Amino acid sequence: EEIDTIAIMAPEMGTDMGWNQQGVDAARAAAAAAGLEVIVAENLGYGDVRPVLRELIEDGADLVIGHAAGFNTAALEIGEEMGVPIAIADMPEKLSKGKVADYTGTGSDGAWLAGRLAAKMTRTGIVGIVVSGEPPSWNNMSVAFAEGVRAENPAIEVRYAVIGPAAYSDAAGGKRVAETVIASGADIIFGQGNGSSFGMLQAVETTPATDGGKAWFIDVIGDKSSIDKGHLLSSVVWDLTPIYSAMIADLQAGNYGTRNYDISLADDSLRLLKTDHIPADVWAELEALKADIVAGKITIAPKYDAASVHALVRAVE
Amino acid sequence: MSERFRTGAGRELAIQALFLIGPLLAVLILGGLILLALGANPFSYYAFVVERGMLRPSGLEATLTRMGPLLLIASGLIIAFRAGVWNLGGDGQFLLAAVMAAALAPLLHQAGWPVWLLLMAGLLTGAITGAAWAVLPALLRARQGLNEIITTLMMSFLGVSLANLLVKLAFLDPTTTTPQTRTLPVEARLPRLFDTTISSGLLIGLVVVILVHLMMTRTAFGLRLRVVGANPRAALHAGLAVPALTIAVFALSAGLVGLAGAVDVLGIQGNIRADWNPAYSLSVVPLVFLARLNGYGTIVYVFLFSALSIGAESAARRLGVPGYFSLVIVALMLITFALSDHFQKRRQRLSQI
Amino acid sequence: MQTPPGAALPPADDRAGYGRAGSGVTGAGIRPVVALQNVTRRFPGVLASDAVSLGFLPGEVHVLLGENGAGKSTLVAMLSGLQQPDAGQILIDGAAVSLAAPRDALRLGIGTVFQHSMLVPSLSVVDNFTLGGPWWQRPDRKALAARIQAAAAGPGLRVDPFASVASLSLGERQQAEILRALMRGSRCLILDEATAMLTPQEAGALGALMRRLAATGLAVVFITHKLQEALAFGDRITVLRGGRNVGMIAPDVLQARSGAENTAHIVSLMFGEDSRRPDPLSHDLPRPAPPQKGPALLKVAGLSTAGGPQPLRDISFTLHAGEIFGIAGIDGNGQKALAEALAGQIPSTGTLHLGGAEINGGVAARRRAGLSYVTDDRLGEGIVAGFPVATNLVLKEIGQPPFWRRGLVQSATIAAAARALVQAFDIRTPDVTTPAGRLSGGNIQKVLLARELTGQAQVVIFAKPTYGLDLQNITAIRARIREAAGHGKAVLLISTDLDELLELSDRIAVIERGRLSPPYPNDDTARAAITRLISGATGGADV
Amino acid sequence: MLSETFLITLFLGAVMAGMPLLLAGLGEQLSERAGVLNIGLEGMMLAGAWAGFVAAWASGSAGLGFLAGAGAGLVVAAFMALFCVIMALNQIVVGIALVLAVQGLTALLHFVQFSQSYPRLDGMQAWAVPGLSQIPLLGPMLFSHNPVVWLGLALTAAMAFLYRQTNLGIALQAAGDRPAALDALGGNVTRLRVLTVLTTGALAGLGGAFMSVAVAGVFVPFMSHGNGFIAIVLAMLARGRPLWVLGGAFLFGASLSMTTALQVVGVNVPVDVIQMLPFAMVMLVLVLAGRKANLPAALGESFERGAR
Ligand SMILES: Nc1ncnc2c1ncn2[C@@H]1O[C@H](COP(=O)(O)OP(=O)(O)OP(=O)(O)O)[C@@H](O)[C@H]1O
Ligand SMILES: Nc1ncnc2c1ncn2[C@@H]1O[C@H](COP(=O)(O)OP(=O)(O)OP(=O)(O)O)[C@@H](O)[C@H]1O
Ligand SMILES: [Mg+2]
Ligand SMILES: [Mg+2]
Repeated sequence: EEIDTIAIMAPEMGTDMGWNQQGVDAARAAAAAAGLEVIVAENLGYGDVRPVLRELIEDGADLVIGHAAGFNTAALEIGEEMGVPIAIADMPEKLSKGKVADYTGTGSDGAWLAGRLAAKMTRTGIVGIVVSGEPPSWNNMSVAFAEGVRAENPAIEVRYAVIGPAAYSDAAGGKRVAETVIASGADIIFGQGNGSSFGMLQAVETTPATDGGKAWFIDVIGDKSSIDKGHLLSSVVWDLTPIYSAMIADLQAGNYGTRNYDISLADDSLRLLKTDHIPADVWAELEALKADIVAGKITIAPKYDAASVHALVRAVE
Repeated sequence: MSERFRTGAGRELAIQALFLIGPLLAVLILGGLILLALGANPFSYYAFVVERGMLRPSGLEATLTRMGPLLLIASGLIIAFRAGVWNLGGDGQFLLAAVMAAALAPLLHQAGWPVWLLLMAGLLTGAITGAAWAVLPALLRARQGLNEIITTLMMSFLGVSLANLLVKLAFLDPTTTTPQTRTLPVEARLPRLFDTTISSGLLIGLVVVILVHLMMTRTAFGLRLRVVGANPRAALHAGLAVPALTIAVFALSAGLVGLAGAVDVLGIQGNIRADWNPAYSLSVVPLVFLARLNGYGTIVYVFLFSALSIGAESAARRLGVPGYFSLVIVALMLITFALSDHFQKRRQRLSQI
Repeated sequence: MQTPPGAALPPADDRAGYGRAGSGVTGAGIRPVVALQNVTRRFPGVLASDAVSLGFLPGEVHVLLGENGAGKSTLVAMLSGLQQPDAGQILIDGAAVSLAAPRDALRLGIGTVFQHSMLVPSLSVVDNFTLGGPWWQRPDRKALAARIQAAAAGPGLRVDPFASVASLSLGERQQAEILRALMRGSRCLILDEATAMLTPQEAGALGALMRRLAATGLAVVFITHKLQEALAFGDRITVLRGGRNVGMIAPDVLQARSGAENTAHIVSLMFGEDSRRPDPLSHDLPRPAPPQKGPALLKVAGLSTAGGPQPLRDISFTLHAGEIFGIAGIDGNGQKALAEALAGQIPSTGTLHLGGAEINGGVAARRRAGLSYVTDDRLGEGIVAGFPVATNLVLKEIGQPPFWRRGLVQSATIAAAARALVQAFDIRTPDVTTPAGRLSGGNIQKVLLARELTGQAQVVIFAKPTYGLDLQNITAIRARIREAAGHGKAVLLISTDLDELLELSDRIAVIERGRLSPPYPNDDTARAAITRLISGATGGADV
Repeated sequence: MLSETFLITLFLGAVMAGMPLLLAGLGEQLSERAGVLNIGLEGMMLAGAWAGFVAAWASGSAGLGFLAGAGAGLVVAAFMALFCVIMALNQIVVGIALVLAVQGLTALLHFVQFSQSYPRLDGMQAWAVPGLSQIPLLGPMLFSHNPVVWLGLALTAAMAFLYRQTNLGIALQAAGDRPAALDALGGNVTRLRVLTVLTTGALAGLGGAFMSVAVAGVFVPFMSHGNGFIAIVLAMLARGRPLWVLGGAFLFGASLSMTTALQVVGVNVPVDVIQMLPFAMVMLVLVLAGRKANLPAALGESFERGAR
C-alpha cells in the first residue's frame, strides 16, 4: 500500500552512540533508501508518550517505530486507536497482521562472541560485566557474554555489577563501579548503559588492571571508536537499518505484521566491532565461530530475565 | 503620593494587565534569545507551542488529560501548605500509590469485576496507599514536632525505591519480558469524556481542587487547619486538637497525591514500568505557590504548565530544539511570575499608604 | 562628647526647627544630642507620626507618653534606624543624618531597648551580648561575662551571663536587654516600655539608674504607660496623640506643679477632651462591693504540673461567684503554668470542680463548661496575626452556630457579631477585616477580652490583663473585669502589678516558686503583707 | 578476591561517592543556619558539574575545573540570593525553578558541545601524605586522596570551629533564629544571608565539579542525579553539626560501594534494597530515638525589617 512517511520515537537524544543513535540513524537510512519522509521524535523520556504518538500519526506517519520497550503499551493502544501500523521492541507475542510487528534486538549471538573475545584476551583471568539497569535486551547480552566466556575457558571468572536503578545517566556511578570491578581483578569490562557507559569507558582509561597492564572496554549496540583513546576493545554493534527497511518493504507489500524482525550475524545487522586492538589471529578465530553460529552449528539460547543473569554469574565463582 | 490620586481606572486596568502579560512577555523574549542561540526561529517555535498545546484539538485534549493528576497533586499540596505542613514527599506517595493501583486493577478486571467497581477500588487503593506513606512523617511531626521536610523527602526516596522493587519483584507482568505491571485494558480505564481522548481524570481533578478550595476557605475544618498552619500556639490556646489535625492534614494531602497516582494509572498509563518516575510533584509545588494556594488560580497555572509541556515537547521535536528547552521555559515562567507577583504585592502595599 | 560634622550649623536653624513644636527646648541653650524635625511616617491606614518635632537634651530623662497607637514606638523605630521617615529629618548634634539601618543609629551612639524582645532565644546571654561584633573575632565569653556581672551590679540588675535566653522569664529578659544597651556606651539611650515587665522594686531601681545616667550627660528617652513613673523619673515629658506631638511639659513647669495637677494636665493632653471615653482617673475609686459571697464556682485541689520553667506544686483554692481573686508574685514564679493548667493548655494533676461538676478535658471542654482564659501572650498565642479581627473574635467558636452552620462559615453573621463587639469594646481598628496583628497592643487586648467575656463564661482567668496598655485601655479593661464579677462571674486575676491587684481584688494570694500562699482579704493591711510575701523576706515562713 | 587493591578501591569509591554530598551538605547547612532553605542545591551541583568539566577539559587543569565549578554554583546561587534574600520571593518556587533551569541549560549545552565528541578527562593524581600513605592497606585508604577530599575534611573542621567559636557563628545562628535581633544590633541580616547563600552555591558547585572532573571524568546531562536533594536531607539531619554531615555523606558512599562489593562477590541483593537502607535506617532511628530536628526558627522565612 501507499506510504510516504515513517516516524521513530526514541527515549533519549539520538546522539548517544548507543541504543538511541542506532535507532534514529537506522530510521533515517531506511527511509532515505526507500525515498520516504522520516519524523524523528527523540529524547521523549519514559513519561506518557500517547500525545506524541497521536501527533506523529496526525502529522502523517504511516508507520511509527517505538524504539524502546517503555513505549510498547502506549504504542499498541494508539496504533489501535488511530489504525496505523506500529513497530515495538521486546514484545514478539504482540504480533498482529497489518497492525503490529516486533523487533527484538537479540544481541546474544554477538555478545557470546564478545565473551569469547574477552576470554581470549584477559590476562588476569577475570572479566567484568557492568550495567546501568537490567532491561531484557541487556540481560540477554549479559547472559550470552558470560556463556561465551565460559565456552572459551570455564576457569575464567565473570563478575557482574549493576550501578543502580534507573542509573542510565549516572556517569559517576558508572566509573566508580567499573573501577571497583577492575580493582577486583577484572581487566576487561563488558559495559551496557547509555550515559553511564561513558563513565565506564573513563574508568577503563584511567584505571590500570591489577596486573598493572591495560584494562579494556567492550561496548554494546553503538560504535564509540570515533572517541576511543585506545581502550575500546570491541563492541556488539546493532545495525537496525535492515530491520526497518524490511518493515517498510513488508508494509508496502501489504503483509506487515505477519512476522517479527530481529538482528542477526547473518546479515551483519549484528556484528562484533573490529578494532585494531584485536590481534589478527584472535579475530580469525572469532570469524570462524561466527560462521558456525550463522551455519547453526552453534546456538545460543536467548534469555531475557535478570534472574538467569544472576544465576549465571553466581555459578561462575 | 500625589500621582496616586491621578491614577485613573483605565491606567489601573493597564497596570493589572501588565502584571499578567509582563511575565509571559519576559519568558518569550528570554526564551527567544536562547532559541536564537540554538539557531532556531523563536516565532515559529512559539507558534508551534500554542498550536500544539492549546489550539489543535488533539493537543488541547492531551493538555487537559495531563491536567487531571497534576490538579490532584496540587489539591493535596494546597491542603498541606495552608496547614503549615511542608509535604515535599509527593513523588514517593504518587509512585507507590500508582504501583499499588496498577497491581490491583488488572487482577480485579481478570476476576471479572465490573469496570466502575474496579475503578473505585483502584482509586481507593491509591488514596489509601498515599496516605499510608505519610503516616510516619505525620506521627513524627504530631508527637515529636519533627520537621516534615526531612521525613517526607526521605519517605519519598524510600517510596520510589520500594515502588521499583515491587514492580520488579512482586507485580511483574508474566506475559512479557519487560519489567512492568500487568496492563489494564483500555476499555477498563477511566472513561473518556464524550468522544474526545480526554480522560475523565480531568473531571476528578477539577472537582477535587474546587472542593478543596471551598473546604479550606468556607468550612470550619478548613479554618482549623489554617489556624494550625498560621499559628500553632494560637491553635492550642483556642483548644484545637493540633496533633489530630496535623495527622489529618498529612493523611488528606498524601491521600490526594496518591489518588493522583491512581488516576494517572487507571486513566492514562494502564500499567507501571520499573524505574519510571515522572516526579510530577516537584513541578507542581511551585505552581500552587504561584497561585497563592488558591484553587482557582491553581487550575490556571496547571493548565498553562500542561499546555506548555505538551506544546514544547512537540515543538522541540519538530524544530530540532532538544526537549530540554521546555525545562528552561518552565523555569523562566516560574521566576517571572514570582517576580510579577512580588511587584504586585509591593505596589498594593504602597498604594494603601 | 566629640564635635561631629553638624556642629557648624547656626543655632538659628535649630530654633526654626523646634520652634514649630513650640517646645522651647532651645531656650535652654544646650543643643539636643538627637532631634526630630517634622518627622512623618505613614502605615497602611494610619498616620503613625505626623510632622513630629522634638529634641532630646543631654543630661535629661525625657519621657514620651501617649495612648496605645499614639506613635511612640514608631518614633523609636525611626531613631534606631528600623524605619525611615516618609518626611522630615533626624538630627544628631544638629547635623541631619540618615539612619538607613540600626547600625547607623548605633554607630552614632543611639542605643535602644525595644518594646518587643530583641534577644535570640537559642543563644546564651553572653552570646546575645556579642551580637553585632566583628565577625572574624573569637568572643572571649569569660571576660565578657565578668564585665556583664560588673555592669549589672551597679544598677542592681539580675542577669546570669551563661543562662540560655530561652530559659529566662520576660522580666529577666528585659533586664538583660537594658544592660546590653547600657554596655554599648551610647550617647542617647531609648527605653521603650522598659518597665512593663518589672516589679515595682525593679522599676524603681531602673528609674534611679536612668537618673544617674542622665547625670553623666546621657540623653535618656523613656517610654511608659505609668504616669507615676513618668513623674517620678522624668525631667521633661512629651505627649503624643494620633501621631502628633500635642505638647511638651518642660522641667521647670513639671517642678512647679503638684502631682495631681501634672497628672490632670498630662491626661488631658493624652486623651483630649473626648467625653465618650471613661474618665481615665476613675480607677482610683473603690470597686463596687461584690454580691455577698456567692456560691463556690471553681474548686481547685492539689493542682500540680511537671516540667516547664517553673512547675506548680500542689495548689488549692476556691473561687466564688462574683468575686475577684487576685494572684500576686514576681513574674516567672508559675503564673503562666497556673493559668495554662487551669485552662487545660498543659497537662496537670489534681482536681478541678466547676459549679459542682468535675472538669478535666482539654481547652475546648473546659471552655464549654464555662471557663475562659485571657492570655498575657497576645501576639504569641492570643491572636493569629495574619487573620482578620473578625476571625480572631470567633477563634474559639470555630464550627459553632450561629457562626458556622452544617460546618459552613456564615461570614455575614461573623462580620455582624464582630462589628457589634468592636463597638461594645471600643476596639480601634480600620475595619473588622483588618489583620489583627496590625492593631496596637491595647486594641489587641480588647479583642481578646471581647472574645473571652462574651458567651457562656462563668469563670474567667486574666493573666496580666493590662500589661503594656495605656491609661485609657487600662481603665476600660479594669472596668470590664469589675463588670464581669458584677455579673456574678468568678474572676481569677493573675498580675505582677500590685496596685492593680489591690484595686480590683477581694482576696489576694501570692505565688512563689510554684506554691500558692493562703489568700489575704484585700484590706488596709493587705499591701504590706503581700509586699512582704512577694519580696520573699518571710517567704513561706508565715504560711 | 578481597585483595588489598579491592578493599582500597571500595573504600575510595565510598569516599569519592560521598564527597559531593559532603560539600553540598556543608553548604546547605550553612545557609540553613542563616535561615535560608536552599532547595536549588541540585541545580547548583549540576551547574558546577558542567562548568567544572568544561573548564578542566578546555584548560587541561583539574584545579581550574574545580574553580570553575565553584564559580558556576556561585552564579546560580547569586540568583537565589537576589530573588529570595534580597527580593524575598518564595524560596521553594525559586529553588525548584533554578533546578529545572540548570537541568535544561546544561543538557542543551552538552547537546550543542559534546553530543558528537563525548570528551573525557584523564585521571587525577591523589595527594598522598608522605610516609603515612605507605602503610599497607590503611595508608592508601586514609592518607592518599584527591586534593578536594582533603579540602572537604578541612572545611568540615573549619565550619565546626566557625559555628561554635566565632562571632560569625553567633551571627549566623541569630540570622536563622531571630533575624530581627541581629538587625537591631547593627548586624546586616541580608548581607549575611546573601554571603551564606553564595558560599553554599560555591560549595555545591565544587561538589558537582568533583563529580564530573574527579569521579566520572565526563559530563552527561542530569549527572548530579538527585544528590542535591539527598544533601539537603543530610544537612537537616545533621542538626547544625558539620561532623554529622561528614558521617552521613560517607555512610551514603559506603552503602553504594557495599552494593557493588556484594555484587562483585556474587551476592545478588537488589540494588533498590541497598539504596533504601540508609534512609530506612535514619527513619528507624528517628522513630525510636524520636529526637527533634531543631531547625532554625526563621528557616525559610524572608526577613523584612519592621514588618508587622
Ligand atoms: N509595621 C507597621 N505596619 C502597619 N502599621 C503599623 C506598623 N507599625 C505601627 N503601625 C501603626 O502605627 C500606629 C502607631 O503604632 P506604635 O506602635 O508606634 O504605637 P505605640 O504608641 O507604640 O503604641 P503602644 O503603646 O501600644 O506600643 C498604630 O496604629 C499601629 O497600628
Ligand atoms: N554625626 C555624628 N554626630 C554625633 N556623633 C557622631 C557622628 N558621626 C559619628 N559620630 C561618633 O563618632 C564615632 C565614630 O563615628 P564613625 O562614623 O567614624 O564610626 P565608624 O567606626 O567609622 O563606623 P563604622 O562602624 O562604619 O566603621 C562614633 O562613636 C559615633 O558615635
Ligand atoms: Mg509601642
Ligand atoms: Mg504597648
